[in-house]
Amino acid sequence: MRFGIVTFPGSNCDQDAHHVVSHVLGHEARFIWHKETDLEDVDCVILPGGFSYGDYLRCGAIARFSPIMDAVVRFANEGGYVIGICNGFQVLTETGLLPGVLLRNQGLKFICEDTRLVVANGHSPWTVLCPETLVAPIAHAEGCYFASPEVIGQLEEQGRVIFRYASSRGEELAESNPNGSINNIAGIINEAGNVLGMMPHPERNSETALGDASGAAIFRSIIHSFEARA
Amino acid sequence: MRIRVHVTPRRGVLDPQGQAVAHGLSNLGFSGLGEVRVGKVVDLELTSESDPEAALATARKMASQLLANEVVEDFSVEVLG
Amino acid sequence: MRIRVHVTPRRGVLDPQGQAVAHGLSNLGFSGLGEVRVGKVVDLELTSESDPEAALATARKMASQLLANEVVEDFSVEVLG
Amino acid sequence: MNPPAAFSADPRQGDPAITDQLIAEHGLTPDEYQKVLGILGRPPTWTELGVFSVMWSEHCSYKTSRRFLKTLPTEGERVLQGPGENAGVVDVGDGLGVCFKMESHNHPSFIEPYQGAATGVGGILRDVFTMNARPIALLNSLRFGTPEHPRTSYLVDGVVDGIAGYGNCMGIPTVGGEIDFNRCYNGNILVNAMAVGIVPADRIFRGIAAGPGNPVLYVGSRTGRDGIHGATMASDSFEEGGEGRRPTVQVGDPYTEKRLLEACMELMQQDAVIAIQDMGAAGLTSSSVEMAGRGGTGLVLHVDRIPRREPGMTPYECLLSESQERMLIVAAAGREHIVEEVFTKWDLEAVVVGEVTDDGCWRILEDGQTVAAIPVLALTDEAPNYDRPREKPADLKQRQTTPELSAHGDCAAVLERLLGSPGIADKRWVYRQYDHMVRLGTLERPGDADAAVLRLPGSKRMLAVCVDGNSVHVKLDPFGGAQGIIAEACRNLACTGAQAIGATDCLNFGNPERPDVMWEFEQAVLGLGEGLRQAHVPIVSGNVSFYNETGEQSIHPTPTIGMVGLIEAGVSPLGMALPSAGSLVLLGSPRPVLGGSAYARVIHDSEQGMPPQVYWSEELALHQLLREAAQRGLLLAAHDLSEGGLATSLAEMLISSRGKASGCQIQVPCPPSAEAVELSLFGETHGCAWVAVEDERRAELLALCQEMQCRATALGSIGGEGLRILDAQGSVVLDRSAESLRKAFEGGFAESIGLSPCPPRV
Ligand SMILES: Nc1ncnc2c1ncn2[C@@H]1O[C@H](COP(=O)(O)OP(=O)(O)O)[C@@H](O)[C@H]1O
Ligand SMILES: [Mg+2]
Repeated sequence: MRFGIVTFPGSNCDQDAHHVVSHVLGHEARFIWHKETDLEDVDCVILPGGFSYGDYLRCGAIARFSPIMDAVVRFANEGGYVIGICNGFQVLTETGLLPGVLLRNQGLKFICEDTRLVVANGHSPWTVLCPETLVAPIAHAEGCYFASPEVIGQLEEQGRVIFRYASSRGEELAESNPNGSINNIAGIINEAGNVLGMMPHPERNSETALGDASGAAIFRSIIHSFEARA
Repeated sequence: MRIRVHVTPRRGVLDPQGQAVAHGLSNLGFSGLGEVRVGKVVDLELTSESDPEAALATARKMASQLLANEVVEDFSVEVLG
Repeated sequence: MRIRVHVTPRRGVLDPQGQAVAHGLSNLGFSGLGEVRVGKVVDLELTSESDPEAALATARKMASQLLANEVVEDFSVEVLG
Repeated sequence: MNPPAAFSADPRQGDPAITDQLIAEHGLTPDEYQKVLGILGRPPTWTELGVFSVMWSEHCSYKTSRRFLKTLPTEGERVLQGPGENAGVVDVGDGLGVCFKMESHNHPSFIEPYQGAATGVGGILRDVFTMNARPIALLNSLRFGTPEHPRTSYLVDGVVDGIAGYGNCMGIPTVGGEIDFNRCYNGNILVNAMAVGIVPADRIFRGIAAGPGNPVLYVGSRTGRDGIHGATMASDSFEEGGEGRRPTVQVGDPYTEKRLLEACMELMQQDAVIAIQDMGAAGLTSSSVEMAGRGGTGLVLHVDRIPRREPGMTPYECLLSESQERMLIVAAAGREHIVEEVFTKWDLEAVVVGEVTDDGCWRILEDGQTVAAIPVLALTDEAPNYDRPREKPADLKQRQTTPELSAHGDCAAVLERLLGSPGIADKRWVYRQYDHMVRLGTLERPGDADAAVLRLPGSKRMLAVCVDGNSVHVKLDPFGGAQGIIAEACRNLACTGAQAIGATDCLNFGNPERPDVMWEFEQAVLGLGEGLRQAHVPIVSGNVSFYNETGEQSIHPTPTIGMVGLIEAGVSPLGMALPSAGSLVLLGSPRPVLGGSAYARVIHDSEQGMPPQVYWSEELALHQLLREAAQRGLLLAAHDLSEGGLATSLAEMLISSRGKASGCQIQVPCPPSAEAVELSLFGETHGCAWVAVEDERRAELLALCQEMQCRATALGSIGGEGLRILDAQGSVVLDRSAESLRKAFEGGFAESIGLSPCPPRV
């Protein structure tokens, strides 16, 4: 499987994502400069974490207008796999590929810490190989997921909430919600299921050397789904 | 022509920053404080527009395309002179 | 009484946010754009003040003590009605 | 050098007249001004006066400290680049060097904590990546006034936010640091930031302007009026109306710096750069002067070509501006287009603004007219060099008098107060705001070990890094206390399994014109040198910050040290968390004292007496043992004894096990008097560490200790409920649940400073 990792000016988890899909998981990967306009040679696009355009104005708001984003929208609409991690999730909501917005964390501070996720829908292409709960390192100041009640209702009904912040036993408690997201939402997919946005960084816990490797299950799932589809 | 764009959180949308400011002000001893909302103000110099109406129209376009996210924010525009 | 406080980067102080917004707008195809400056707007409800002058004085105090950092920011206050 | 008369310059229209008052405002003494006249053979222009003022400021010229810094050991087999460049470099094998430096941003951070701290981080990062080192970690050392001082919570909040704001956006993990509080910092906080990078050993870039005719390029952000006279301000004390100096604050733009970093790294892959240096203090002036100075060349700059943010800026302002995120590059003639291409890709400006010359003159032209022409050497090597008077402080005897401290009587209560005091308490409130995981290299995270441990990209070895300082110990005994900092830094590295290989320093002191401050400075530098020589660790970079005082109040002498260590491939780095079972062994010979201890300060409000001394052969034997045992996989956890003593260290190990260990019990061989018990539990000592070992391997460990001549005493075991400590007779002197200790430790920081607490860990 070939991954393409988009580098916006200010992206800073692009190298990390590349390292995991290529060196840890052994797949092909290339960086895609934000001024490129062509995605023909990739099977999955990763919009990495970081501070595209400094996160000035609103996170992801300026990156959305990078030349590559038209291609990403087309790619997604044609069913291509797209994952937005952290800043990448923010870019996806700004672009409209995913609904809602990511607001300032309720506590207003940037938070870098391991959280826990419960997999709320294990049938998506991104979660088929995931265990019930995952360790989930977060690192963001704007990760509070918000959408109108109608949108939230739709997401819940259609099983599009994929990950929720939870306790280590998988309980979705208010205390285990680090940023104030509605319904403890940490990650959602689009209707077709090929686009995932999530605030936690699965690339940060994909190797046992770093303490935990449960995040790799998300990448393994999409590789599995891709190979099954082919 | 200078245009000012206000971008403010919509009613009903969480505004933790506003809450924090309210909290901070009451810690400082200010009382009788109702709601506090924090938004953004963007001052733009539009060098090629001289007609106020046209300038406002351009600013509105800028606001709806980039400056505000209308899922959670409202905006308004005015001429600064 | 509702008061609006504007907090804007001081003249001469670097405004990286304004620069990024200007860059973003020109990427979007807007031309003829001069300087862009981004600041904050804080809307306050002062429930105990009914005299506009007193309310503005209170707001000014709030601004200089908490809302603005006068080392790098200027502020102005106005009555919103 | 050419005769001075060869260099003439014309005043600009509108320049102020050079009066005695103007000279004084520029911080030049009458003697220094006479020296300027002698060098130029004519009065300086206003522009030149400004240039002399910043280049001869304490901050840029090291005119007071130079003779003492020379006494520090700077050589070693591994040293690839010692002091004198933008940052130092030490060989770590596999064709790689580790490049690092620490720097202060104290005054700006007191005026505007967010921007001051942020631009401090930005500046130290540029020092590292300008050498072609990819930054992999940031650390910091912070000092604030008392927790209850009305400005402390605002300053802590702003400084931490600023460090986070810059480092997080750059995508460089902030992996460690230290913070302490003392009333001596009420009016003058300290913000020291350290950056660590990795550079190919054969591609270290330096700031040596060579090759007359080579073009000089300005790259990065535009120049504004920010921070004019920052360097002289850093060399000035805070007077009571110091707030009037406010407009000098610079604003950082980490997004631009991130692009500058990537552009520089990309450019240095190619053969286009002869020399490169960041514009730090005194901006364009010091970067161009220093590059020419190192190259033994001259330089001409066309100031009208400098990209500016504001109209109407004078050459004086352009040359002295401290706008951030800018660099100066000497390119190989004919290859400047490569520089331009790379910077354009990253949406940054690159403009040819001058060239290298061979006449030893630093010449500034504005629209073809010479507005400054100064011999380069006059600004570098020939800057003033002072031997300031030094005198033992009159109250030193009194400082060192052993305090009469009566026993508190309740050891558990003492322990909880120590654990909850903000200098010792859990710093999670701080480091959870720092992205400490980005780059996937952090093997030991903040709070988990005595030093942060990082993967070394391109190698199987690992890097351990820490920063240390103890200004109370130094205040009480500058020579011994400074040695203690070196011992502690090396020991913190050894506790993770690392061998110290290089150090950087940041020397924060009061007014050097005071003989007692100068005496403390000299003693402390000599102490650092002694410690570094004993430990065989070279200093490869550093920074001096004088004039840290408000009114009459000088800060404690506060040297801080950043140290880098190497862990061999295959070794599992050690953390401090207790495992679920095993034995507890105390390594080393404790010699606890209460002078300057956290116990004396927190419980008795006393800052008096002799602090612990370092016994180097024992100290080094301990470090060697820790490394050897780590290599053999003998140890499950290690944590040194430092602030708060033996009981505090053990409690920290228990708390950081987060429930894995339910408790632990030790018996301390001390007589049953309350005084003796509190001394041995909370007294501070060098040369000791707690380690945890599997019961079955305890004998093996003890045998190794004997062989390596490191004293070891098996004092207890892991298990049971909470922390229990018995005295020599077997009576319980302390018994507290792990939960209760944890609460004190985890809540203490935010609570004592009045910050909103962070929610419990999940
Ligand atoms: N300013 C800071 N920035 C980042 N990490 C910090 C900071 N202060 C403390 N820490 C981290 O918290 C932990 C405990 O620090 P400290 O109490 O100084 O430890 P010790 O006394 O063992 O040196 C260390 O891992 C340290 O790196
Ligand atoms: Mg320690």
